[in-house]
Amino acid sequence: MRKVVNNAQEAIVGIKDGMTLMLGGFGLCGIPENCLDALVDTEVKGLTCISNNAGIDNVGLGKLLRKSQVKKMMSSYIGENKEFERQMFSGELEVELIPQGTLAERIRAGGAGIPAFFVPAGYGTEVQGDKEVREFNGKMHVMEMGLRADFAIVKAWKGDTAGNLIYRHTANNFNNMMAAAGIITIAEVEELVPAGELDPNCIHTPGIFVQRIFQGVDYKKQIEFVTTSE
Amino acid sequence: MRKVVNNAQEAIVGIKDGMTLMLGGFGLCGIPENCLDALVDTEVKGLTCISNNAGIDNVGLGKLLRKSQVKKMMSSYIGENKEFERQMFSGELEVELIPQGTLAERIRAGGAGIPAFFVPAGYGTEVQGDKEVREFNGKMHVMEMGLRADFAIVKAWKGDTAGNLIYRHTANNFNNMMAAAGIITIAEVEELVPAGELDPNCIHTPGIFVQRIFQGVDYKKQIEFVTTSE
Amino acid sequence: MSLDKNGIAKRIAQELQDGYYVNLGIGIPTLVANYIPEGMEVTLHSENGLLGIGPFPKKENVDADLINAGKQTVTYIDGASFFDSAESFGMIRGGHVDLTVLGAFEVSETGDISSWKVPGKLVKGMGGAMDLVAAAKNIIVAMQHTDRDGNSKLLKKCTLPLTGVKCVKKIVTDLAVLEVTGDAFKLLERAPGVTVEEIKKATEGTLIIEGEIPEMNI
Amino acid sequence: MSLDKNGIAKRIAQELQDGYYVNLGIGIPTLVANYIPEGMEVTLHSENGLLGIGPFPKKENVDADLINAGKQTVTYIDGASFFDSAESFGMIRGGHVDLTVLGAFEVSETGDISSWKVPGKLVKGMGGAMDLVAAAKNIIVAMQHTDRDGNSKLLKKCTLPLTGVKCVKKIVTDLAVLEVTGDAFKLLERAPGVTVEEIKKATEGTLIIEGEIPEMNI
Repeated sequence: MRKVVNNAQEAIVGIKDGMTLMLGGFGLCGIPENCLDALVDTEVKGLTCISNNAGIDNVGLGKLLRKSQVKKMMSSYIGENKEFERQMFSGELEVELIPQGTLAERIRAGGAGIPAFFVPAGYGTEVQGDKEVREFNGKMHVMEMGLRADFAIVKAWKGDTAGNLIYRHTANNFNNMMAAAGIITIAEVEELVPAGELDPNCIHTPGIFVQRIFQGVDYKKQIEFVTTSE
Repeated sequence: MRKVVNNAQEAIVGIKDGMTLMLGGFGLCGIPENCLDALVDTEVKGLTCISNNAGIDNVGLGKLLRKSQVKKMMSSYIGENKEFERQMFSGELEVELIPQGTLAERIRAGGAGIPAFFVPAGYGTEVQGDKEVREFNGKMHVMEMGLRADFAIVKAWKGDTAGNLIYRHTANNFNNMMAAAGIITIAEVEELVPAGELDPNCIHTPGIFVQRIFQGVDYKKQIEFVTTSE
Repeated sequence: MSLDKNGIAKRIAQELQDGYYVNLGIGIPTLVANYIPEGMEVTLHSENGLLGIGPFPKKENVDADLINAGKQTVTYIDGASFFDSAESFGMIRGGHVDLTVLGAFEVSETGDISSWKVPGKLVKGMGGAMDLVAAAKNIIVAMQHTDRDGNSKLLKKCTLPLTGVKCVKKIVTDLAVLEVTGDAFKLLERAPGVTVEEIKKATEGTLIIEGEIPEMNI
Repeated sequence: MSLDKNGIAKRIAQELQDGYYVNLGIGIPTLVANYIPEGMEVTLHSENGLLGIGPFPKKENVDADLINAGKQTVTYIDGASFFDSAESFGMIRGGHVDLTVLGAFEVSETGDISSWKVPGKLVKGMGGAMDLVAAAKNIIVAMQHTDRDGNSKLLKKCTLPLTGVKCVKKIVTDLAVLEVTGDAFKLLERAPGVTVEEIKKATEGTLIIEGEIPEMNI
């Protein structure tokens, strides 16, 4: 089996209208820039996107939103994204806001074959909704469900031809869990090496979770808030 | 705060009769040899030990069993341990057999603050017992509970003074999850280095989970089945 | 005289203990990092996947792969580690983070907190706030005692959508330090020069005042 | 002539596909690794935390930190990775492992399997077997068709404590290849020289025989 594809265009083949996608990244950190650009160049629409944020105006997922390719977002934080807010308030975009830790755990559970679990987050708030609640150890918890996606699209620092991935610094964030939760997982990496070159003790995402991999190009890695000292 | 202690004797201070311990390792691979020896040298008894296996006769946890310091074992596999079998059949030792993946996930859940979750393993078997069962996605699941321990005792390859741990090869196994599930976690490592020397992208167990750490001595690393080719 | 933001941060820093792992929210809480007592080892947790946040980088060291939960560029200290978001929230949910400091719009006398949504106005999402307040071992709220119009933010009952229920343990405002007892705010300290009367006036929820209330020592 | 252990392993190896991730249990299943077709990329999963098992090591390369789920010393191949037990079983439970091959004491015509316990005799624990059978996408059982006393191991109903229910999809024995349809064993292939009559006699559970049953091609 050849996991290696040539570029983002090849990697996203099979993504169809109405599908559910997971997209890695926190803010603009660790987002799959190449695949996002490639998706914007298609006419795919009606997507449900699971991503902690939605990029910013015209950057990252923001581009997909602007082109109205997204039907529903499942996120913890919209951030500085005016188009997102506009579509949400107008009702064009369906939005499910999920506490960040619950979102992370739901994705982790999905990938690990756990259909449901209990967390304290959201109890007594509008997040609870009509979810089942139950007391454990004297504390109320909400039952949350595992999440999977038709495609998970992640961004890593280094990858090998067996699909193993290593993330850099805080660019890991949601990528690692999402890689395991995609029915098909696409990984774009800054550096693709032959199997055997990465330290097997230092792999974040084992290759079993990755179906397609390619070395990305032209990473912009925009920063939302450049803060410096001295 | 100083996490670094001098040796196993200092590390196990506070372990008392009747406490629950988690002990890392799979078979004899990645077991905390120094702390096990130190525990055998104490008169602590009535312990509940959560460990995938129970060592073999007079090696690893087998020593604690032989000295009748263990009241209850929670394991997935007894392995080649005659004394364990004897105590179990005679009723001296209470044994809860737990499917390996469920055991691993219960420990992971305990450390991550998840009180309960659903898995398919054990449904329709004696493991199901009187646990709650429920159908998800057309498949029956059993509700399992998170596990914590008064002390978790793990063995790592490298560690630093901040408590960060790196495991080697298959000596990771249950150690990583157990480190997070101990109220107090003791780590013994083959090599202890100053904070800053380990690659922060390559840490398996972040230091937040480790309360006490020391560089172990005289590792025997026994092998149950030496199998070779050629 | 009421405290400014740095004063509030300075007072909260007195709650720190050697060896603590601390999560600081956006705004005033972030400033607490500037007042960690010399020689005290406090490790800062960033819920996007970093334990051991360092100071902001020098201009030439800015790294897009190294940000905090507020999406600001940061650095990391010796002994730091990086991990994914599930592990990061496992640290919070599992009670491994010793202290969480965060801002709020409102706190109720039962310890409920509203901090994420103003219906029709501000609906940016809760981020990690609900996870933090529901699961952190110890939560201190850092905020102004009243809003811009002078309305109390320490209420009998929150008016805005909740972030969590019965979770706030302590509040440090520009006027006072208060403990949340479960059904009331117990006044512990006054800001320098601020009177008990002023605090009474600025507090809508039940206020417990026992004996002489000392001034903060900052 | 009935197959020996290697014959069973060889026949199971025909079920492999390029790119498969496979978990091989202890005993006959382990032998399947010896018959992976040349040029086919099959990655072996060891539930104690290794993806990419290599052959047994040379004597001088034996490493106590590098064992398989049977606690035998092994090696690892290029592209291997190590991980903890929770992640390892996440791979199984999440359906990422394409095929699981394991032994059994008994299999029922509804796909139930008994493989871990003989009350009063063998109570060593289930290890990872319950997780594997409950969650694996595709399970093949490798075993003898009958026990030492000639009693069928393909039953209407298992007599020993169960490892899992309704999970076995295919069985390869020394006599035959059978599919578990949900309420019967469907005979697919005969071992070379073994007659349908012999298989009938050795099978206690409902056996479906449709048309000409071909001989295995091994």
